[in-house]
Amino acid sequence: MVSTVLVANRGEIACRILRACSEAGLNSVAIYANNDKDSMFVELATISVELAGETIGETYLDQQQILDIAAEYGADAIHPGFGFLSERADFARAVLEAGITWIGPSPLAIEMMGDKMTARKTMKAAGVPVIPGEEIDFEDETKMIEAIVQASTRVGYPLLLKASSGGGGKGMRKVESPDDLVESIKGARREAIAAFGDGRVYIERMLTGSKHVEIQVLADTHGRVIHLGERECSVQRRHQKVFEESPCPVMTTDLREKMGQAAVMAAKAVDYEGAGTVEFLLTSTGEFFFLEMNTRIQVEHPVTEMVTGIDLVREQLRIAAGKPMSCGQLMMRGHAIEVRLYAEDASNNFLPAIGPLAVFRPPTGPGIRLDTGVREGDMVTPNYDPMLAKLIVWAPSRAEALQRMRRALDDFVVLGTTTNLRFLRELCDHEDVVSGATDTTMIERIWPNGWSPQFSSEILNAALMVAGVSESAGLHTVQATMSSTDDGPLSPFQSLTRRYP
Amino acid sequence: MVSTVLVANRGEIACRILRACSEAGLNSVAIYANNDKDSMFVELATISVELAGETIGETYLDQQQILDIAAEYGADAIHPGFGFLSERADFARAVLEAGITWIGPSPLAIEMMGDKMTARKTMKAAGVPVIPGEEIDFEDETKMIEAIVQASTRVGYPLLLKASSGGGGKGMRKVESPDDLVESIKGARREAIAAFGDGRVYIERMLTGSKHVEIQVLADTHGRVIHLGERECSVQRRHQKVFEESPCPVMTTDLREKMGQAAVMAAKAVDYEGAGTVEFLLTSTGEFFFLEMNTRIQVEHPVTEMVTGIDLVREQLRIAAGKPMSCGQLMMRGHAIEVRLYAEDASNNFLPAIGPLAVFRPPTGPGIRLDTGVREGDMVTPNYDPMLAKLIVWAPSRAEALQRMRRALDDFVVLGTTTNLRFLRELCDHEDVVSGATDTTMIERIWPNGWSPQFSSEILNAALMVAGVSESAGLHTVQATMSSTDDGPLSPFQSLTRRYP
Amino acid sequence: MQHEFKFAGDTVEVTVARDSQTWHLGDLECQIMADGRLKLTVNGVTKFAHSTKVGDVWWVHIDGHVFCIEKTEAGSNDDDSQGGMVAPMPGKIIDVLVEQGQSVTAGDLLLVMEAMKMEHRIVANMDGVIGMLKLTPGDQVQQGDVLVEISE
Amino acid sequence: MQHEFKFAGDTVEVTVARDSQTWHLGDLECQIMADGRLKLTVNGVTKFAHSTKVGDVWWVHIDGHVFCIEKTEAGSNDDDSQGGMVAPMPGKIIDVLVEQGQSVTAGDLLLVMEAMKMEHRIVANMDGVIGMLKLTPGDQVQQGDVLVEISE
Repeated sequence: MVSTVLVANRGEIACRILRACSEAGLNSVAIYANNDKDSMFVELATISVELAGETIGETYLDQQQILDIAAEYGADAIHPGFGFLSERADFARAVLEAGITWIGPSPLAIEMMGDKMTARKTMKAAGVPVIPGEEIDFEDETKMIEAIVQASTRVGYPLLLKASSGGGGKGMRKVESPDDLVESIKGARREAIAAFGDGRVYIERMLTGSKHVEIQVLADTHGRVIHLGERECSVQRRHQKVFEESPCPVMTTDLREKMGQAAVMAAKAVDYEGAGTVEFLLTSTGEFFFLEMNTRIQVEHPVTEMVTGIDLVREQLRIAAGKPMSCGQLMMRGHAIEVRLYAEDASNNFLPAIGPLAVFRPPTGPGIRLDTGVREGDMVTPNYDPMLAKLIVWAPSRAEALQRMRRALDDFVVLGTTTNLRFLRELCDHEDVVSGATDTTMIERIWPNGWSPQFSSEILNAALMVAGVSESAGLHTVQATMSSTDDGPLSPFQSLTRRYP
Repeated sequence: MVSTVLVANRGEIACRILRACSEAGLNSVAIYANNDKDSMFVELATISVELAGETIGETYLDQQQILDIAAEYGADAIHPGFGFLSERADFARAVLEAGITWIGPSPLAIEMMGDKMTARKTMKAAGVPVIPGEEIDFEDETKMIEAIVQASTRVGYPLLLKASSGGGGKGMRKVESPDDLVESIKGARREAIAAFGDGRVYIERMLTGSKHVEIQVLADTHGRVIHLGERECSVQRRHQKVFEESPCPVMTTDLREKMGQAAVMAAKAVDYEGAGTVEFLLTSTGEFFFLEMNTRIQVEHPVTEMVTGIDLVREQLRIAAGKPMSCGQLMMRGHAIEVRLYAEDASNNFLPAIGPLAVFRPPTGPGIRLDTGVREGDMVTPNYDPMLAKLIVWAPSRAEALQRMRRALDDFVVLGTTTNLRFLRELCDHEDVVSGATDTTMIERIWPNGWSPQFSSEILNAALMVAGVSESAGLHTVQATMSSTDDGPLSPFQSLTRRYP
Repeated sequence: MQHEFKFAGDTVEVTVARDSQTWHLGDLECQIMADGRLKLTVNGVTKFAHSTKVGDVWWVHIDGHVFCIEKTEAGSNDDDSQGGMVAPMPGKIIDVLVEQGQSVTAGDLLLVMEAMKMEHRIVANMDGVIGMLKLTPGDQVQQGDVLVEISE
Repeated sequence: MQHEFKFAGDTVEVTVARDSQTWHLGDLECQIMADGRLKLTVNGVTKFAHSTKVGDVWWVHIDGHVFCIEKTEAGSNDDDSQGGMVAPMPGKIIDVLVEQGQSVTAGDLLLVMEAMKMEHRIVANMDGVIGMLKLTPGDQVQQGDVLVEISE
């Protein structure tokens, strides 16, 4: 049984999990770094405990400190959310050894999926299709180069070099011709050693024009392993998803069944427990290949919740408590789309932005869900990931969901910090998004020289008039003073002075 | 085809319809009385037009003025929402005669269902079960009394007298024994004449301990008439629903099919078009009887939308434009509950309250939908219905939906105006609500001497401390000045002065 | 600081002490947050409260409960049955029959208001002189609003 | 009233005229709403805009678009390449090598900031004297913030 859940995370996913605990009648413990002490998630827990330390390593990644807090406040389960410690097998093991329930799969499953070469081998053995390529079993540079050069003739060009410990594009190299191969191997190995302390690199054929389609799986301790359909997350910028949907526009019942079965086999191969995601590349010819498995809840889990009617976090809590999952037969309905609202400058290579959320007014209305950890008056700081919120819409059909998303994005007002709202809005009008012909490289293809906002001179004139009238009338004034040397909290009412007409 | 929809309503339902128009790519015209000029719905339309006149009769009920506005601004369809002109056959007829599409059923269908005795006869002829009782075809008082006294011996006691033109409890009398019958007939007739200008009264057996269960139907102009399952709305105060859910906790697949078929027969009997609701009484023995049909969208339509995944307002727009409905096979999933947030004093016989919405912070999170027409800073006036918002939750199961509703109600902060929030919250803990054993008289039964809030001395002490600290620190101060003699708008920033610490 | 409040008809004295950023009352601790809400520690558990003052009344939201706590002046006679006549429910002033400074006798008709489709007659509850009287016909009043004050 | 703004590098003069509660600019009309938003009439269609000023910049939301419009003083030389050096991206000040009042030569290293895991060196873009300089190591700066000003 589980009675008190410590949430080892922050921001919107901490809010999501803490609310689920509250609704499930469970006590919860939030942990927070000092610079998060006024963050929304801190308020949603039964007890909130401040972490000692300054850096992320000293706070949200400090395993011992987190275990000590769990012990002190009687937490009998730990939910790691995503990111941070969520895919750290050593932490999962330490949690279990401390006699605390780990809300996630076994440490062994995390390890087997965390090492990409081991995952490839495991999947091949389980009969799950993997991308044509070869594992390279050498750590020594010379031997590795030799083996990869030989393998490259079998794999063909263009090809991808991938770090076995990799993730998020690090230690990855695209190789177009044999001339570049040796230098690319050396570069990928160097990067992998620097990022992961593990220089092992392997080789895969590059499948261009493919879709990123992932299958949500759920496995309980009573022997049931099911899939919950797919999410399509092809629309990515800098290897990061920004627009996710379910169902995938090109999915068929037959293909879903095949991919779902492959995902279930993948989960069974590592004795998976809890919620997980098996990522595939889906080619234009309808072939699919295992990419990797994320052994945690995912950022984009709400789209699956909206179309399947299953509360994935509640199921995680149930499964961790040893109960059978509550899901019946898979029943997908309608269409859900999620966009990720980032504090970033989409017109300047998506560089992160910071500033005050002087105005933060999310859209409202039926079929709109906002998962966020911020509110008006908060400051966006460079301390953490710049994702501010996930805006999710559901509607009976894909066309209606896109219409609703357009309306929601138009109504979403964020001022004081640069965001990608307008970028997302224009994305919803692009013909490839409208037709569902999305693939993983589409953003680079559509905007090879970067995106910049399109607007009419009428709307600019109106905006200039608004600025002129606002200035004349002395409307709201926000003085953004933001200094990490301030001892005080980042108080919206210390830093914002407002005047009304 | 429809391109521009005039919404002949106000408040939350106007917001709901206007947003649907916007998402459907339709232009919209809002009409508003002067005292609504700062209301939210006015902002959501493509064009908003102020109505001349002071009273409701001179504004939202002024048929000619509304038709003139429709003509002037090129509206080719009128959506009446609920209340106001929505069930006025003469208005529907005038709209059609003006060459404008009426988003609702035919005037004849409205008339046949609007007169309760005609509706009873029509339903009997169509094979829909009606409550044991008799229509009384006399308008003359003496003859009516004579006929009802005779009929009463066949119907039995306790019985109900109902005005044929009635609704909302007016012209209705419960009669427990023959001694009271004649006086009650006279009273009901008097009230009916005063309220409807029509003194016809009929007689039905009173079915105590029954549930109010209604079936949503949808009929298009291509010959398709379907039902969308039921809503249970038994929890009522002063004959008005406050807590509605779908599915009904005691529903079975077999009973739903029977009631659904009866509702479809009812709709077909009047050649129904669009969205409508057939209300039934469901007795504890599983018998059901036709009560009446509401020939419009209903307040509680969101619970059906949440469990069926069908957007009823979008379907209304589709059907009115002559297109086939887009619904597939009925697929009900999970459980939805709606509560109605009223500005009223639940501890004082639910008397309406007015005041400023000095603080209005709705709950957030997955599975929560708020349909409202107000926002923080608005004034609640006695001009219109005191319903402020509908809070709707959805969850995979009824137990989880109740948990979510409790959390949502606890998180909903409304200050400055008395509301029924706490009453609704306590309702969610009552054993009859938890077990689903609700019936139409339960509020009177649970709180025969009226409801009053229950709280611990600890929480009162905390509240007193909050008041003490707030007073000491000079926290937010709202000076509510509210006067209808003011010429200015009811501006929150004219009437509220705030100080922050 | 000491304050006198009225809650549910009872007069309550509340004394809060401040120690730097924290307020104390017995075991209870309270801090004012940057956004104006109050953070309470009750038996080791943290709760967040909203408060706002409308007229003389503090509206307090805590843990899903709302309390209306009226600030009264310590020592003053604030018994409603004496000095002021309050609106029994929300409504609209139909007629004002007295003016400021006018002497009245207990039982004199002062105002007529309409609420819930009924007329209500507001009569003097004591002999005295009409004090502040700002209402005119057509004004909307809220339940509990002081309609007219009489001083001896 | 006439204002000078800077948008996308261009200087723009905006002159708005007020007539009672309505502001005019050409065919455009604008009213300030009670909650501080602005109601615009553009070609007979009403739009609602939000505005807020952060530092010198008006942030304007209208119809799903956001514009950052900088208020500048008419006639003043506000060319960024002359007087002030701005942060190229959000980041953290690592080192401050000059102080207020100090004379510098174009090309002198003034500040070091860290952004996106890289160090950026901020050098003097002209000869002159360091004006206002409030930053200290550890401070966070936002893209476009003036880091240091140099006057001739």
